Amino acid sequence: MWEKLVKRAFRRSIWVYHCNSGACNGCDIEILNVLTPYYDVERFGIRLVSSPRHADAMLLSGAVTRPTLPLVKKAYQAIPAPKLVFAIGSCAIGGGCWYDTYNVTGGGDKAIPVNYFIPGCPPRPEAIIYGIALALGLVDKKVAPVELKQMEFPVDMYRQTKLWEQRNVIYKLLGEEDDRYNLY
Amino acid sequence: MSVLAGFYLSLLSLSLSLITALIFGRKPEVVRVAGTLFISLSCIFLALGAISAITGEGHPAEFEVNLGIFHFPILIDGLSGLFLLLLSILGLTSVIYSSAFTKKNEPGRLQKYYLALPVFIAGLIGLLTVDDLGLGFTLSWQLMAISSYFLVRMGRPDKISVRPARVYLLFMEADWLMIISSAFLTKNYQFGDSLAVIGEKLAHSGRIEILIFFSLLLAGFGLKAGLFPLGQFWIPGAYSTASPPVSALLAGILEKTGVFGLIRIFFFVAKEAGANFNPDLWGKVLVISGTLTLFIGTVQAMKQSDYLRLLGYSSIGQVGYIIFALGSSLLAWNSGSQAIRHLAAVIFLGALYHSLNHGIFKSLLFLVGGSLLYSTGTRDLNRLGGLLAAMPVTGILAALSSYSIAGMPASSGFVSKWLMISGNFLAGRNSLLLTFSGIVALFTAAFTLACYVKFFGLAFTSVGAQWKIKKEIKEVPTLMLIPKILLMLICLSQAFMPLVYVNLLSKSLNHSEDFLFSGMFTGHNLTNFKAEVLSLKIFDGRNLLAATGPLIILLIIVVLIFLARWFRQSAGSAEVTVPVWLCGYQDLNQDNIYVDRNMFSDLKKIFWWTGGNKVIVVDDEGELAGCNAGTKKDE
Amino acid sequence: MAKKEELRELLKAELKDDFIGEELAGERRLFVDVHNRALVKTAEILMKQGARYQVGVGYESRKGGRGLALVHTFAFDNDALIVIVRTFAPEDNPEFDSLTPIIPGAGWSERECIDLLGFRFKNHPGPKRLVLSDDWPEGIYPLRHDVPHDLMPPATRDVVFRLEQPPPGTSIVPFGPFHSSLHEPAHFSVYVDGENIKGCEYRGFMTHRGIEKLAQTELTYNDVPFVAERICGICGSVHSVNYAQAVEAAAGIKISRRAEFIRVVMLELERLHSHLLWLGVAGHLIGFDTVFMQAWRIRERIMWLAERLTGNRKTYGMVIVGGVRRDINKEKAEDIKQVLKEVEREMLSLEKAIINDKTIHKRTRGVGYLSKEDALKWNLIGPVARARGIAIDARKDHPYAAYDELEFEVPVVDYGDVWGTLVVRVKEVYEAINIIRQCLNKMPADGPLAIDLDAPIPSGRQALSVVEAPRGEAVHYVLTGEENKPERWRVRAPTYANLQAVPEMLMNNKLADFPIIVGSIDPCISCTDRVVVIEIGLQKIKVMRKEELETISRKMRFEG
Amino acid sequence: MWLWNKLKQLAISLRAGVVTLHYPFEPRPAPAGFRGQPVWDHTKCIGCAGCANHCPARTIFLRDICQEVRILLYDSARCTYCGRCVDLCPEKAITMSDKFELATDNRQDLTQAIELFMMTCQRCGRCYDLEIKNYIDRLTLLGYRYDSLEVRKVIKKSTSEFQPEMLEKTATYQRPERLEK
Amino acid sequence: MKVAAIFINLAYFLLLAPFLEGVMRKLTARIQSRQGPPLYQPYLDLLKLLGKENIVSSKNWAFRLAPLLAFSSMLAVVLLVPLAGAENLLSHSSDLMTLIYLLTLSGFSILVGALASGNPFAGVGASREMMTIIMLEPVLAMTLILGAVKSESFTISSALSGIGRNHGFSYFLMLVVYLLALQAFVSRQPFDIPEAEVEILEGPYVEYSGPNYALFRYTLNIKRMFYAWLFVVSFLNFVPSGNFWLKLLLETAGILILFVLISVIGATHPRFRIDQAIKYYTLLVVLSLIAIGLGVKGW
Repeated sequence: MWEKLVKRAFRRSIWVYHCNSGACNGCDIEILNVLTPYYDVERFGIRLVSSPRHADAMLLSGAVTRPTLPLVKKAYQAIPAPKLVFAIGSCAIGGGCWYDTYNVTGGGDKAIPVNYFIPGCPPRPEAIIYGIALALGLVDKKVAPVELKQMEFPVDMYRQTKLWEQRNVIYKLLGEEDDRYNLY
Repeated sequence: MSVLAGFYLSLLSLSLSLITALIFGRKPEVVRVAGTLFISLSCIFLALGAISAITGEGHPAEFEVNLGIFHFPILIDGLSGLFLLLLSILGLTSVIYSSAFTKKNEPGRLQKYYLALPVFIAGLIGLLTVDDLGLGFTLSWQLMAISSYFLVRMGRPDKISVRPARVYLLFMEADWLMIISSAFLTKNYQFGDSLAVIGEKLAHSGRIEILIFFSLLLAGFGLKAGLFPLGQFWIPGAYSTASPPVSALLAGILEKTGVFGLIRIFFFVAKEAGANFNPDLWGKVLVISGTLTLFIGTVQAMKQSDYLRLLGYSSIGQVGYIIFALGSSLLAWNSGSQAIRHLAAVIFLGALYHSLNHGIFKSLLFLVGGSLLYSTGTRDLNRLGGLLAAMPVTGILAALSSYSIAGMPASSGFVSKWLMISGNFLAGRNSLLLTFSGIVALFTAAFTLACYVKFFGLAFTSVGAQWKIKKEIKEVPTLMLIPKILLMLICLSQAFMPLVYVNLLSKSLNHSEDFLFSGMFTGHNLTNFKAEVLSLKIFDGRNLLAATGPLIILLIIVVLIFLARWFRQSAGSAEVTVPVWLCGYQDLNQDNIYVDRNMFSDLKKIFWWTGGNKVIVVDDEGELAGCNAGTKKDE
Repeated sequence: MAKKEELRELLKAELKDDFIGEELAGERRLFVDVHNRALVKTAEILMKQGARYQVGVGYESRKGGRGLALVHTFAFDNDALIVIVRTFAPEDNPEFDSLTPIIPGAGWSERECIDLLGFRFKNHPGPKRLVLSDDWPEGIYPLRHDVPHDLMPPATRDVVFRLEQPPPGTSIVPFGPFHSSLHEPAHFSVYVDGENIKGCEYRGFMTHRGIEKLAQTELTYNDVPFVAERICGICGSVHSVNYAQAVEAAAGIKISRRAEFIRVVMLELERLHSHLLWLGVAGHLIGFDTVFMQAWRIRERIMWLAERLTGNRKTYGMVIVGGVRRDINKEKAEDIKQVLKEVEREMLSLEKAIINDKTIHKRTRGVGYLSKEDALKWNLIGPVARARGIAIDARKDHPYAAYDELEFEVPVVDYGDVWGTLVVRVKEVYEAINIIRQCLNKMPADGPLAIDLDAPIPSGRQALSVVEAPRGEAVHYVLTGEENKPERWRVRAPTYANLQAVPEMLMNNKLADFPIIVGSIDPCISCTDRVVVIEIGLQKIKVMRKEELETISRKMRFEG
Repeated sequence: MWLWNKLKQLAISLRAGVVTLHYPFEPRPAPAGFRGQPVWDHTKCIGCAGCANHCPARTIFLRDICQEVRILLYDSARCTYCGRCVDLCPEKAITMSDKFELATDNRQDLTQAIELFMMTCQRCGRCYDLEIKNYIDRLTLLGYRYDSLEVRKVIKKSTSEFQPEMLEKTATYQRPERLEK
Repeated sequence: MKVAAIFINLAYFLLLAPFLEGVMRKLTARIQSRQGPPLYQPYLDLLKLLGKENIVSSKNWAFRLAPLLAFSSMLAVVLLVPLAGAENLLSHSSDLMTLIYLLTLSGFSILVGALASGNPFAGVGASREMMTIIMLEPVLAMTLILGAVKSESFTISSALSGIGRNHGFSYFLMLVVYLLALQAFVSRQPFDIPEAEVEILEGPYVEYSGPNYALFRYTLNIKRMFYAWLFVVSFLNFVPSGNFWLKLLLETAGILILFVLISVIGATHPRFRIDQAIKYYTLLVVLSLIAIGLGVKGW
């Protein structure tokens, strides 16, 4: 009956569930910080809930360590659809500075599909709000891939395929075919 | 069928059943089938007889039984007809249930069981019909006591059941002594005098004698009914020891014979006693003891982990309601104004109604408990859970009966509590005692709810039994379901057709002679209940509509439920199944589910003084489970 | 100093031939090499002298052919002395005597060595796996040199951890890892009887990120402070300062006084925001969100200040080996003073509003009580110990950086409960403000921010540094290595010591008090877990774990 | 007493008033000296790989595509924004911008790539060699490993492909050994 | 009019209840120096919840039925009450007992749902909720019974108007008791113990998601509004019956004022523990017993 209304309400009332998968506390504190008076994300209808069942979005912080990987998956499963995942901080996005150590699986997207990335170590509360506002459609994205060249060089001769656009040029050129190791 | 024919035919069938059990002791199948058939037959005869007693073809059946030199008076009036009807229904359901439940018994036990059961029922019939405090009473009491002693004794393995059974017998015999001896204090008492005669003689006795007479009888029948603190001694032990169909009879009708006795004494004999009977005093005594009983019994029930014990304690509490209402009605009767006298009648009706209701749903609950025991083999609520999936029918029956006993709106318990409590408040609006005891009664309704939320929620809805109990859990056989469904139907009819039952009750009271409130229940007076002071809408309107008071509430709720259901589905949300969320690390297992002993722990601590704190569940395998629930020194 | 000499003579006399050598690094450290067989005896002697056990470090010595080494450190708080006892074992037989029977607190360090380095311990009561996940294959020891830091054996699906059965009459309420009262992943399996807590089992190491291995293999000396800062997002500066101090001590570098003062300013700013943070979180944990909001509103000024000073709100990135990266000049000093003034004013009014609030007392007084004796037994440190009447503070006991020049008090109360820790923390806020003001006044006007490391740091040197974090004493142990990077770096966070006492504090409290009791130690699980898991046993009920590679209870699920 | 405390608590709130910033609707620039996203000045970069060598997060990679072209790849997603690269750049080609509004729905957006034109060495015909023969040599170029395929062979993401042989020496993966042989 | 009143009742409570939550959240935010969500936020929340997936963690009907029963029994309660003094058609088929028991039924279904979810946190929450019901229901019942005693009638409307009939001791004592209990009736701090989200993750509702949770939230909103309304009509019933709409407006204003009070108290208190709360409730029960006693004596 009011599917359309409901869909529109979703972005105006996002309840978030905070999931720390092995973070250093920095991002967790900043996540709490956005609830505090100066930032107050409740004005966007955002609440921090304590049961994933009530959540619409998961705020993932931390590098997803080996023990927490299945648990993060479980927590994601516990959230009813439609759901968003925000990876907050460098660790949650790509594993941070320990992305490849023996106990870190390297980033939230190894475990669950991530919708929004909010980089920073830790991100400023403003950055988190910006990310949330981005998800709510209040602001526009401000970043784009940067490609700089020192001089115009006939790179085409090295572009045997469209590999460059796929950003895997280095590995592809070296004969690395295995998609498993795709960075992105 | 006339009253007498029903009475004798049922006794005949019972003795037939007894004889078959004696003769065919080696053939368990025969014993069971014949026992079931004959006892059922007897119950049907009894029911027919009882109905005619209630409708009162002519006059109450009053006659003397002559057994050689012994002879004793029998009186089957409307009131006893009512209780006989209850007995016949419960007997029928219980015996059908037993026929399946006893399949696991070994032959020797089975024979004993079917030897004791007809005797027990005969004893109960006797208690409800015999009209003296002498020989006839003794005979039926002893039949009842000894046979039920054996029934209790056989409910569980010997080492567990001997003690509660002996305690039971001890108290029954003591009780008998009290009741028998009471009459001897009356002036000019002759052995074998009928109650009416005793009453008349009381009118000429001294005050002290009357005081002792009524006290002894109150204690006697109170002990039988489970009055605090007397009931606590034997009821929980006996009810949880006897096999559940027997417990259903014990709680459903044996207890009610105590209530029956109290009614006989305080509303019939008392009338004969006339001015010598002080309704104010005895009303207060009944109210206070009833309030204590209902409160303490229910609070104790809340603490139990053994669901049969829980049901046992809860019976004490429910009988407390009845006794409280009887007292309240006496007080209201005594208070003077005509309007309030009407209220007294309403409260009395409520008490009777609650006796019927309680008989039905408590038996049902015991049968449900028996089904649980039958399927799972444990009586520990801590180890049960999630049975709704395995035993759907029993689950629904348990839900409905729990709902009824908790007195939720649109249930039979609600109707009777409504009558009792609102009558009490209206009648007692100038009396502190009545108001406060009414509040306690309301307060206790929440405790009752707590008990049964616990019982139903933890046994049926929660999770657990699958790993807790090794064996496969299945729904019980059909023969065990039919009697439960039958009881449920009666229970539902009590909820939704209160006027039918109110008419039945008033009819039965109209056909009881020498009733204190006689004349209040004639058709003319019934309509008088619409007096302005009453807002009990059960009696509002005419004919069918009047009976639909609870139906309207039900209708409102059902309509609103559909509204809510539409609301839930209105945005087309899908339903998915995901395992329980336990913060990620653990999955649900036998250690981290929330079990019974954890429920209401702080409340248990607050109410430690009500007793019944030692919660130990002894399963038949001799397994000892459970813990101490919140004694003060717990920490 | 007399103590140091005394101890050295005592050890020499008692150990005789087993006393291999000594190293007198600085005034406040005594390195003693003892023979493997004399380890227990040495420990006994030191404990008799009144030592407090700090940490055990194992390492694989790459150079010198000494094979595997085990280091135990003992602190003498009254004499500002730390004795470091080193023992060695050959590579093919890494067996040591266990200290756990005489010092229970050593058990975890030793088991950490078992896991990460493949040591064996004689007489260890429970030499079981501790750090690594259950599915980690046997025989791969991450901290050994031949294992790359990025080795990740596959996860086996069927292996799960077997938690203890609850004691009879209780059932488990699982707290964590994702629970709103724990902002970090750690699992508490709390045994409850009704609402009463009858014990708990802790299952941690979910935040273990292998930082030490990373620092030893991939990063150079001066990259490590930035990683060290990320051991913990709240007390990051503590770890980077601590690390830098350890390396500087090992290398024999003396940094400029000005840099030391700047470090102190940053440390105290961190303490300030950490305590305010805790106050807010404590309010949140007892359901008093207004306290949370107001405390964090006050704290926010400090965060902004930190951002202006360092370029980041939390991970200051101020510290490098040899000094600091950014200056605090006059302008910034004025800025700091201004902010401190405001914070002090706001803090005073907040304190007045809550310190006498009966409703807060109701939830905190007598909750999580631990007597002074128990606190000593459990070796508590930081505000948790100071709330129980134990005056212990690394800033006073083992002065570092510029603390020797600063005057401050160490608030000590003896409530022994959650309320005590609250009071201590509130008082420390003012002390921290006081210290920063002193720093700004006493700071030398000039001096290099960082000194250049012109020569490589010599390898094989060892040093230990302690820093008083907001939560207590943090210990860093560094063994310098070649290729411009440490060979072994060991961190012991304060929560490590305090967390052991949590089951004791929880005993017989209400379930509703669980968050605030766990919160009262201000657990920094990410610090603690950087390499270690803590196992907590109940005091009365023995809690052991069975790591059995089989499908077990956690997998069982009721599908009805 | 109780009321007095409550009033004091209310007074704190009231004195502070509503302090919420209107951030996404009003800009809120970072203070001077903020360590935001590092930005490479491609005109200054000489491709020395100093930043890559010392990045604590190892998120800057350099790779030769051919003799003349070297590519610098920077992944802002994993960056810790410590500013270590800025400290170390000999040409001051890197600056920490004050950009912090980096949130995105696509990780691609966070990358920077610079094609560096390298002069050919007169002697060897190549510029500084970034191709390294094996793992041990690479260890000497510290922190410089993300682009090495051999090493990445052993970065396992808890996959099931792990075999104990991986720990053994293979043709593609040589076990690290003592440096001094 | 009598039929229309049913729908007015329904609409009044259904539409206004979420708004009051919005007021509460806004005020709480103000006390916490925050801007807070817009006043219409709870409507959005409910709408959003309706569109979410409905997660069912245990496959029994009790789990599914519980939110429906809670919601419908709460609605039944508000259907029966005489809003702005106007009795509707259904008021006649009920009395105080029905009202009290229907309120209990709403709590009861929350409990059943909680237990059916099988979650230990829900179990803890259910246990606490039941204890709260047991201790608090008598206070509510006694408030109503005081009215019944004074007005000598058991119908809802006369009992409600009866409380303020003569402003004796019993009236004032009961007013104080009700105000003291109000915070617990509406389960806000310091008495949001059953839902304590920090410890037991919203307690009984931990397993409910999407529309089911929306129903529970709605129930809670209506319940809060009902208790506030009850206070306004029973204790602040100064306005003589007159214009229906005027009276409705006044009642609404009263409810709003009460919600301001609730928000302020809620924002300046920590959550109590259940054992502390029970002691407090016991005091309330005793006080209200005294009030009833005074009422019976005609004071």
